[in-house]
Amino acid sequence: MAEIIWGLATSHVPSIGAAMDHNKTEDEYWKPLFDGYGPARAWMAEHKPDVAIVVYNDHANALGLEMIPTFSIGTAERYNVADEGYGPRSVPNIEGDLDLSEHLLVNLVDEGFDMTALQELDVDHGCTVPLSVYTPDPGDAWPCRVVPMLVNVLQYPQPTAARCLALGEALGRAIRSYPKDIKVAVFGTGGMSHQLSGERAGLINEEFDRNFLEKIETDPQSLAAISRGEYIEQAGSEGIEMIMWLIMRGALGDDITRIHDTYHVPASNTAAALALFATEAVNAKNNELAAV
Amino acid sequence: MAEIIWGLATSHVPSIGAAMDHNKTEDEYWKPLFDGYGPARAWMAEHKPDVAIVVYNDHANALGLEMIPTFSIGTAERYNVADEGYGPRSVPNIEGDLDLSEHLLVNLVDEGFDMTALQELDVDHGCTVPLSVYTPDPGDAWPCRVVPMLVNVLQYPQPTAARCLALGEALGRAIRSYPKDIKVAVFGTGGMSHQLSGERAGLINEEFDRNFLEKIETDPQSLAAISRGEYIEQAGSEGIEMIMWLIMRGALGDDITRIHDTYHVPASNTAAALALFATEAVNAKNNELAAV
Amino acid sequence: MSTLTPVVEGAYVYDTKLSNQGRNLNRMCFSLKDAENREKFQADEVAYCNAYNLTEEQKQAVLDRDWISMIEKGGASIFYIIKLAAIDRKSMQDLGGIFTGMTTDEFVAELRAGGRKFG
Amino acid sequence: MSTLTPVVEGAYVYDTKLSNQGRNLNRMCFSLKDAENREKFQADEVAYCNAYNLTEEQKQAVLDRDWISMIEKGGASIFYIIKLAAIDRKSMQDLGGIFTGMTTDEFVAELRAGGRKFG
Ligand SMILES: [Fe+3]
Ligand SMILES: [Fe+3]
Repeated sequence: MAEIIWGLATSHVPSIGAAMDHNKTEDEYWKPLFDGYGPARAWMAEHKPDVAIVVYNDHANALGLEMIPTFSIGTAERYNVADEGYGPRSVPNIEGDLDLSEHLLVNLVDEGFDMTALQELDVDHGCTVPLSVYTPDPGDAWPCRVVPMLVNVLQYPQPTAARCLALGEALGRAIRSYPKDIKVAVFGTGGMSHQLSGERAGLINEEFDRNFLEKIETDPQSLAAISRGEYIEQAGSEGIEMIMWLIMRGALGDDITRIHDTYHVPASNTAAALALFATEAVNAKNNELAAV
Repeated sequence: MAEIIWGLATSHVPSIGAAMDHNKTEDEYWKPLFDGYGPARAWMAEHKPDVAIVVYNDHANALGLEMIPTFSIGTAERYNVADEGYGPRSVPNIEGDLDLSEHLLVNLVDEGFDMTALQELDVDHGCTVPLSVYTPDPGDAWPCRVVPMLVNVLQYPQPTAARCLALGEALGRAIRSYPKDIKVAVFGTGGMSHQLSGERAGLINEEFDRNFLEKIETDPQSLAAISRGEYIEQAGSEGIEMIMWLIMRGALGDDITRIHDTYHVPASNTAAALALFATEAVNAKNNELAAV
Repeated sequence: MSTLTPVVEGAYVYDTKLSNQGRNLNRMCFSLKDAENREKFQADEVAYCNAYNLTEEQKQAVLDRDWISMIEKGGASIFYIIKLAAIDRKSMQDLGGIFTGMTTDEFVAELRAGGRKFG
Repeated sequence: MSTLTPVVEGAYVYDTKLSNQGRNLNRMCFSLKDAENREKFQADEVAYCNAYNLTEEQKQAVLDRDWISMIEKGGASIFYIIKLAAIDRKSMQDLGGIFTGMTTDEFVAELRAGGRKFG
């Protein structure tokens, strides 16, 4: 059976990808952020998944305004990197996992999640930047297959935070019921606090962010209880992206261990963070090894 | 506050629309079906809604295969009649109700239904044929505004029948919480038994249909308990459209009265039916009038 | 077809895997909802098929109007190929006859007699 | 904005009503994800705007690069107009300065100092 080995929460700010693409990670502006990624990257490199489920939102690069699905899931064999206005990022296109996509789609719909199936999808920075956070130098191909899962965070009404946590729990059950022996990692992306437009552009709320970063491990229910209006008020119009971390968190189960986290302001207009959690499955395996 | 005055279950077979558009309703082939509509049409003409919620499925006329949403709702100001390959039907385009659409969308998402918002939508026979069943001669404009609600019935996994009934119940609550004093009718469309392709093409299962036609009033829970596989097995690959009647049924509430129904085989490749139900709201009003 | 999809004898249960398989063929048929595209298709069917990157098998099925092959080998959905049938002024009843090995008249007569019974 | 949408001072809470209002403008901006369209736009901005049926007000806001007007009067979403900014090689930080009445350098400095605080 499939098992979930870890979950990564990470911002997906486009300029983080651009800094890597243009070799600026040692610049004074970017070094603190990338230094903060170090320990997580080292641990993940030792615990490689076969498939990554990347929960993110499209930023008007693949999905137009004609159809706004609350939750959607990629059901394609591959996903190309989107052109966001400057030409596509020079990172590999993505290999999907159609069998796993279909298994997740059917199981989630069976559980009453009203998913949209995406047979065609170009992935934007929301998906590729987290993959770069995981694997800075992928060479010709990413080290794992990817199933993209997309959330509407751009247009009200977004799903509630509580619904995101519930989807994550169902996603966890669906992954663990997959009959193939594969290792799966789940990425929850976006955030932290930021607001791009309007008079409050440039908003950062470190207190809100720090609380979120702690509670995502210890008390996700308290984060699920926060209303959409309060996310926007506290974390900014785009800070509401953080609700996507709750999908990752729900999938991991109760018994998780924090491997590493980091928080940094700014990544262009945004507070950026990373938090990495190992699941019970990995902890059990590590304990076994230690006992030998 | 808004109230739901009636619900109409009806097949939406394209040839029913074509028979009306080409003045064939008195032909020997079509007359029995249209005669069967008579009493329902007369009653509905006496009980005109301000808005109709038409639950239907697109038949590859508006939504492509790139994105398959489980449940979606129109959020446009108007909807044009689709060209299904022969040029559009010569019936009026549809005026939407953006305020109501937005109210329904927000309330359904709040209740944990993961709707897709459709800002652009051409409506096909799935929507226009039921409107013609209600109003055979609309002239220049349909007699009510319309909010289309679409269901994926073409591609597995369709929503479960139980989820459809639950959506209907939430839809009913959402309509009744709308602050404007409007009268709403809900259309559940599609079915009855039919299979278009494969060796079983031409399948009709009158026993299954008759049971469905009875239980949709008296025991919708028993219909909600039927699996997707069994709908397809019993009612045909396309007969599964009947699950959309459950959305209408859920919206009407417990206390309903059957005004009329009719069942006829065939409408081209399909068993066709109509069932009209008045809600408590209308019954209460009729009783008041009778008491005066 | 996915292992998760219910198997119903004599029926196609269309699913994500079939949709991926039939993608280009379905997309070509979907384009025929526009009158302009119908004209282009009729003017040069081969060129039109090629523009949608159909496989040789899919293209041949389209050119031959082999409706069963479009579905079984091409992965097409009935709701897409009916737009191709519309160009030929063929109805769903004509296709029903083809799927069941009958003439259209025989198929229509079976429906008028109450439809075909199974199980 | 719909009466159901939360009101947050200083923030645009983008919703279905705004999306309907900004439809043509957003659609025009969305098209700029294709390099060919970016070239066409740059070759003749007025013609490109007209082809997307922008209102006069929307068109003028685009031609003037009046980012605030595109949003407030045009109903555009920031995620669409950023593609127009990309053509001008303007960053989200340049726009941040414009939205807040600062120079880009001032805006960047505020972020580097920990971001802007509210409430
Ligand atoms: Fe984002
Ligand atoms: Fe139908």
